[in-house]
Amino acid sequence: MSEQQAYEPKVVAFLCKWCSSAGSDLAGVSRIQYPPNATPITIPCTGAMSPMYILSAFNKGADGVLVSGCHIGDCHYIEGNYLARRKMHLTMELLKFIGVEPDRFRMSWVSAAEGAKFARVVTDFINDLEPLGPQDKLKKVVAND
Amino acid sequence: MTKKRTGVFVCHCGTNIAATVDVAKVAREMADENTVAFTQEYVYMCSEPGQESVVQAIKDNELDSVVVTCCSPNLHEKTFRDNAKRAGINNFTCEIANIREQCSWVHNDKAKGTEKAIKISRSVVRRVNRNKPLEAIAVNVTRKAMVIGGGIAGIQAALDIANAGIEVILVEKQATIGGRMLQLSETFPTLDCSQCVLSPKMVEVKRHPMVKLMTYSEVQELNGSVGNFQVKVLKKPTFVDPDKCKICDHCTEVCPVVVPNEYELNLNARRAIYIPYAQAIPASFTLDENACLGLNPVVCGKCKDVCEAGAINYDMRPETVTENVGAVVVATGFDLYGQENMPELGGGKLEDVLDGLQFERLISASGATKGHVLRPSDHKEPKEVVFIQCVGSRDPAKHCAYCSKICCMYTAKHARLYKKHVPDGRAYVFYIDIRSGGKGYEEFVQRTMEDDDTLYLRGRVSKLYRHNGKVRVLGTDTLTGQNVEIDADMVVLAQAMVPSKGTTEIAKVLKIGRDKDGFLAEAHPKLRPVESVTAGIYLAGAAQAPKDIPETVAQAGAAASKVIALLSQTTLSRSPLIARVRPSHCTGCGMCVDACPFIAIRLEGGKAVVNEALCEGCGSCSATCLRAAIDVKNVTQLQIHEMIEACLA
Amino acid sequence: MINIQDIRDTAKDMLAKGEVRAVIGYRRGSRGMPAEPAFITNPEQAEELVWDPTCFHNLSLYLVEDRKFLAHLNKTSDAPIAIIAKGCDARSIVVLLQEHYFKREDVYIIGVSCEGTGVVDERKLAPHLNGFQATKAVFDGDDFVFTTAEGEKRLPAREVMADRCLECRNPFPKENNVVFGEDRTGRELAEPFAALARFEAQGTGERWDFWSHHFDRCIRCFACRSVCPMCYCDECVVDSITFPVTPATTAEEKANRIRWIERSATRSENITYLMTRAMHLAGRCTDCGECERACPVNVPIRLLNNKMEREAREKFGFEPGASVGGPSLVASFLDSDPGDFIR
Amino acid sequence: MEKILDKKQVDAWVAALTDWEVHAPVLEDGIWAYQPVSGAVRLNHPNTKQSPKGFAFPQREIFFSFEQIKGEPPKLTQIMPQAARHAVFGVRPCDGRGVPRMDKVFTDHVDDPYYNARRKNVAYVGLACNKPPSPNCFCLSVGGSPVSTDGLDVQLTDMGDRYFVKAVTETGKTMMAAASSLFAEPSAADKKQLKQIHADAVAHPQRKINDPDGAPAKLEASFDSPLWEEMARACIGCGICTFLCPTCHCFDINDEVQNKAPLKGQRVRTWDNCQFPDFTMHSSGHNPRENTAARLRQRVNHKFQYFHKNFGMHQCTGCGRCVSECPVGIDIVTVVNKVTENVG
Repeated sequence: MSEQQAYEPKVVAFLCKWCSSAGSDLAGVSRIQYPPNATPITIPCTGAMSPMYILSAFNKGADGVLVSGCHIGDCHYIEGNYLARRKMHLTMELLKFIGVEPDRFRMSWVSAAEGAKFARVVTDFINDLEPLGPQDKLKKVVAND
Repeated sequence: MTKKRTGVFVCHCGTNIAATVDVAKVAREMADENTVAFTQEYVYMCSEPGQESVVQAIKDNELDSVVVTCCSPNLHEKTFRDNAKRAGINNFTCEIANIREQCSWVHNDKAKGTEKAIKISRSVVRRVNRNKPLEAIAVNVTRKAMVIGGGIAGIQAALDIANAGIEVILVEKQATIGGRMLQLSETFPTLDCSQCVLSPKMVEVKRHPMVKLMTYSEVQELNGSVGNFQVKVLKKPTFVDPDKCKICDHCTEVCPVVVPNEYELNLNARRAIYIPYAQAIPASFTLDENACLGLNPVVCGKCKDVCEAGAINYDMRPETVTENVGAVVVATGFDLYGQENMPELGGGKLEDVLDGLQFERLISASGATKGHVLRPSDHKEPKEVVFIQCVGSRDPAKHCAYCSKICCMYTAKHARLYKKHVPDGRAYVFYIDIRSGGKGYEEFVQRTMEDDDTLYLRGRVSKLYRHNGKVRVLGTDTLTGQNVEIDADMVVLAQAMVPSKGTTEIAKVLKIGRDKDGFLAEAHPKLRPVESVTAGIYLAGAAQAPKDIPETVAQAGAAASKVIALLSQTTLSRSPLIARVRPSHCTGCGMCVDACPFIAIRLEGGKAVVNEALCEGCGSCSATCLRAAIDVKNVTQLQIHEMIEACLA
Repeated sequence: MINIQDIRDTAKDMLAKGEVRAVIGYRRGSRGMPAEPAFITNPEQAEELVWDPTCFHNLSLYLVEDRKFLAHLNKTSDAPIAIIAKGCDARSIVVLLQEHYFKREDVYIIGVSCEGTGVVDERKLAPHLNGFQATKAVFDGDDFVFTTAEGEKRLPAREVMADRCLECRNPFPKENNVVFGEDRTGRELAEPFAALARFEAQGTGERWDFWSHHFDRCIRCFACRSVCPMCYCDECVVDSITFPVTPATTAEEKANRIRWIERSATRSENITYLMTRAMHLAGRCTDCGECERACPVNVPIRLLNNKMEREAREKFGFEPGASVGGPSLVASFLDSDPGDFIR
Repeated sequence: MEKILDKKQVDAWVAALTDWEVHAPVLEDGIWAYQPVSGAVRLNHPNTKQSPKGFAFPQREIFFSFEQIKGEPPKLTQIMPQAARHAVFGVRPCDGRGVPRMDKVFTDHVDDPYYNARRKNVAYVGLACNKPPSPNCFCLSVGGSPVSTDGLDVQLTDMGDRYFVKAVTETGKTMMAAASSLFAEPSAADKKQLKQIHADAVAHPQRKINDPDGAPAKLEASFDSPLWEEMARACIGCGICTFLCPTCHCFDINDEVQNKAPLKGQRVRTWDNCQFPDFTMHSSGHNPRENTAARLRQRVNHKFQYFHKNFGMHQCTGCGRCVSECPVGIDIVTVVNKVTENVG
């Protein structure tokens, strides 16, 4: 297998604007290197994280989905991450239930001050995804049956 | 509907982006997007010519929306939105794609970095395609401020704001304002009396017509947003009417209860009814409810009996008041890192081992020993005193990683003051480095070493223990490589500064961020050092980071000026990115009402209705709604859906 | 023991007095068995009402239809509708009330307790009937008695009862205006979530093999959604069967619906549909089991809903349809919610 | 061509059909479904849950793929069905009669290239119903018969341990010729027995539509009958009746876009269903069939009036699936009878 074809996990990273996106900015300012596989989408708050986004990302071929927000108690919107914690728990359990590898979905709390942690979360996630190979369970197949 | 015409402007940021992202390729790929009518790359998009070219391109190409792919939106979103407005289009149709902090700076593989930059940019282009022109929401401003914390930072901020003619409420948790500075004896490098410089300011606070002082009070809840906060404050009962109290002291003479005096850092005791210091403001006694035998004339009631002024009232009850303010300054100060964290240095259990603040009280004329240096164990004058710097500071493995900044200076001050009180005494200072940057600071340390013959030993102390009525200090002088053993009469530890307990609590109440060490986080370390991440909440003093008095006063002034600037406006604009209901899809189930942290949604005629003044745009409603009947403007589910698609294309 | 005549008399009486505008109940189907939904509006028709082991339909669905119908006519309810509700059905009504779908006074709940039994599972019944078709079913103590061309067939209810009834924890409709039958809450016919626990004991690979097989089989006829009283959305977010259009709906809005999934009944799309449905039913599904019963290709949909139900119960202490006025599962939280999965 | 085939030889025959992918009903997950088989064919099923219409008219098929680079004209690539030949065993006569009805729509009325490309590669090996496999069978009411050979290429009749095999079409003859040694000539007794079995099959009681011939006119007269509303009251608007029906052929066409820039995707046809509320939804928001009553009326009228007018035959073949599978007991036999009884 040539270098170009080597498996590169595709990850969508949903980051809350106030903590984790700011934390990823800090990782940038601190020039902490981490794998480029996770494409960030900034959302106002993890509370705005609809389970549909996760299902949709897998449907569109994501190998992994990361959701990251403020630590409990630090939510800019007070309660958003509490609501997210519950919703994401249910989503994760359902994914595991149907036989999606648990490592395909990850959630983390990364504060605006935790640039290094953000880099570590992404690095760990990519490392955990690599042995799983491409996600084709939920991915849309376009050919005729 | 005419087709969208988006312009994409790709910034090189010198080599900051261009070194690891093929910017030309990003621009080419974006040109392939259906909605993109114009692309351009430039070495510094945020430079004057860069900005001008954006404005010109919008006009020349009749663009209706803009994506600038550059650094974090925290830095230049406003810049480019202003440019969009200048070019005659709506500023909310301009978005930033962050390909620097989130891409070029963290990846060094150019091919992969470019690929990611393209995905990020594409997702933002797709988002912008569905952005609606919005107008910022104008809200009236409550021309009143609140300062939380009555130390020097809070006092200074309150006075500066009040002097600008703006009403200010100063909330202090303890029975008096003055904070840590009131506990100090003299201040470096001038050695002027701390209380003497502070007291006039305290009195000014008390007398200022624009300042409302609330001592023995705690902030419990904060709602609303910049310009219009509602703050719930709990006024704890002092059981003494400050207007009637004559501070005659008769009550303390009869009070039968003795408890450790926290204001004197437990170096002496106080009664259940007490006044913290002679200089206390308000000048009134306070009855400690927890220590008192029962607030009940049948049980005790002695203080009430002797109070000629009739100031004592056992029926006072806690009271919660809600104050409406437009801005808040947080100045909740610091604590010292607890000695219990340092088991090798006695863990706070060794007699005659004090921390820096206790030593301040020991040598303060108003302190427990009336200014005589007497060691606590036997009230004898200590002849050999060891001062240890960096206790808990600069120790990332076990304690605090940071430098507490003021310990070098106050230790030097302590050594000098000690020599002044005990001329035949001997002072030793264990240090790692001497950090004495500041006006007159280096000279001050030099004088301590030379004039006062203080022995500075470079090295750490490994152990302290009691030995023959003294404290044995085991350390190393790393300059000579010799082990050092000193039997000291007293040891003073320059414990690290940590955010006060109140700071930790208030951060939660105000929902403002803290940094990794627990200090309040500023919005930007360089450019917005006195603002919290929450608009309208400002920071002052050691709650934000260790700092000395002049720095604290300067920061308090800066925070005050921010407040004054904010409250000088009659209206503020709020982000219009708030929730919007699609009535056709809403069934009135009320889940969004339950999920909303801001009580901004109500049901009306079987449909959800958003209160635009209260909605903060967090989107919890939208993620909870089962039928996509509520969305945050310009961050709609449709937009996120298309962004997901773009990220995985 | 429930005497159907009591229910009929109650219905007849209320209709005669005009206290309710209709009674939604069960009557014999065109083939005798199973029963089918009945919409009784005049007192004489009340004699058609039946109560037998084939009354599986969750009739609260028709309260939803009624509200939609009234809304379409721009009318409000002038008198309540009476509805016959089993334990699970009554809890569905409670969820609908929690979600303000209609007002409590708009519905008159005629509760019927599934005393010692529940309803029959026709798939379990078929092998017992030697290829004959049953035309009648009656409760008889712990047995069901079926009538076929061969004669009467008595079967222990447990053997042919629907799994959800065996596992039912709340066979008594607590929310009611009038109730028939004894409260037998606590009758434990089978371990709740037993099938779920067995399924979960398998590894990731086995679970996926099971589900991918079933996801492939779904034909997206949407019977599961159509039969579910909780799936009352005018537009389903995953696959629109309709699009609520008002005079205020803009052309842009019409043109820009989110296509979370395609209409193709392929595995990926079926997964997204069924998973979204399970998510949307979390904390709302009262395990009436109608989705699984209606499924023409036997996709074990109930297992997904059960999983969500048990997570809600064990992790969040949440019981769907427990009381009117309670919060909904995903719009509320507790400090004690599990968070160890978060890094 | 008429032959006798020992049941033990069925597998050998299937094995000899090397040009064909053979499908037969298999019981899995509690339902009978057509699945590819390689021998071991046991035709002991009542009827399959789904009709075999999907062999020529799959639930989803791609018409063409498209690609467009910005500013350039789109490139279309037609995707024709692959040429696999399907031999479907065990097709019941009602489902067999569904085939010419589908042909009417997709071959005679219009030439649907996708349908016809598949259709010409499907052979239906039928199995006569010696007795009605479902209590809801009513093929006799709609011009059919449990021994009908309409639409079939080969008809099998169960004669205990043997099948009476009749080639209906040339394709059927070819299929039998592929293993001619397995087949025996029927004796006169065999033919007599077949006749008797078929006679008994037809005599077996079934459910009955009372006036099928009068239905088109009576339904036309009953368009505004209040009965529709009454009978559709329980309808939940799902797709079971139409998706399982051997003759329902309505479809939807969608573009499934994989990539927006450059544009890439395919145009896809999927089954649609007149019972779904959006089936007739206009973009204006107006829906001419706005309630379940109008939609039930459409389904019944299409089967028993409109199709009859267009093609001279009922579209319904009496398989009874829609009756058996309706979760809320809507019964087309009862509906037609009630409505027609109500007229004159």
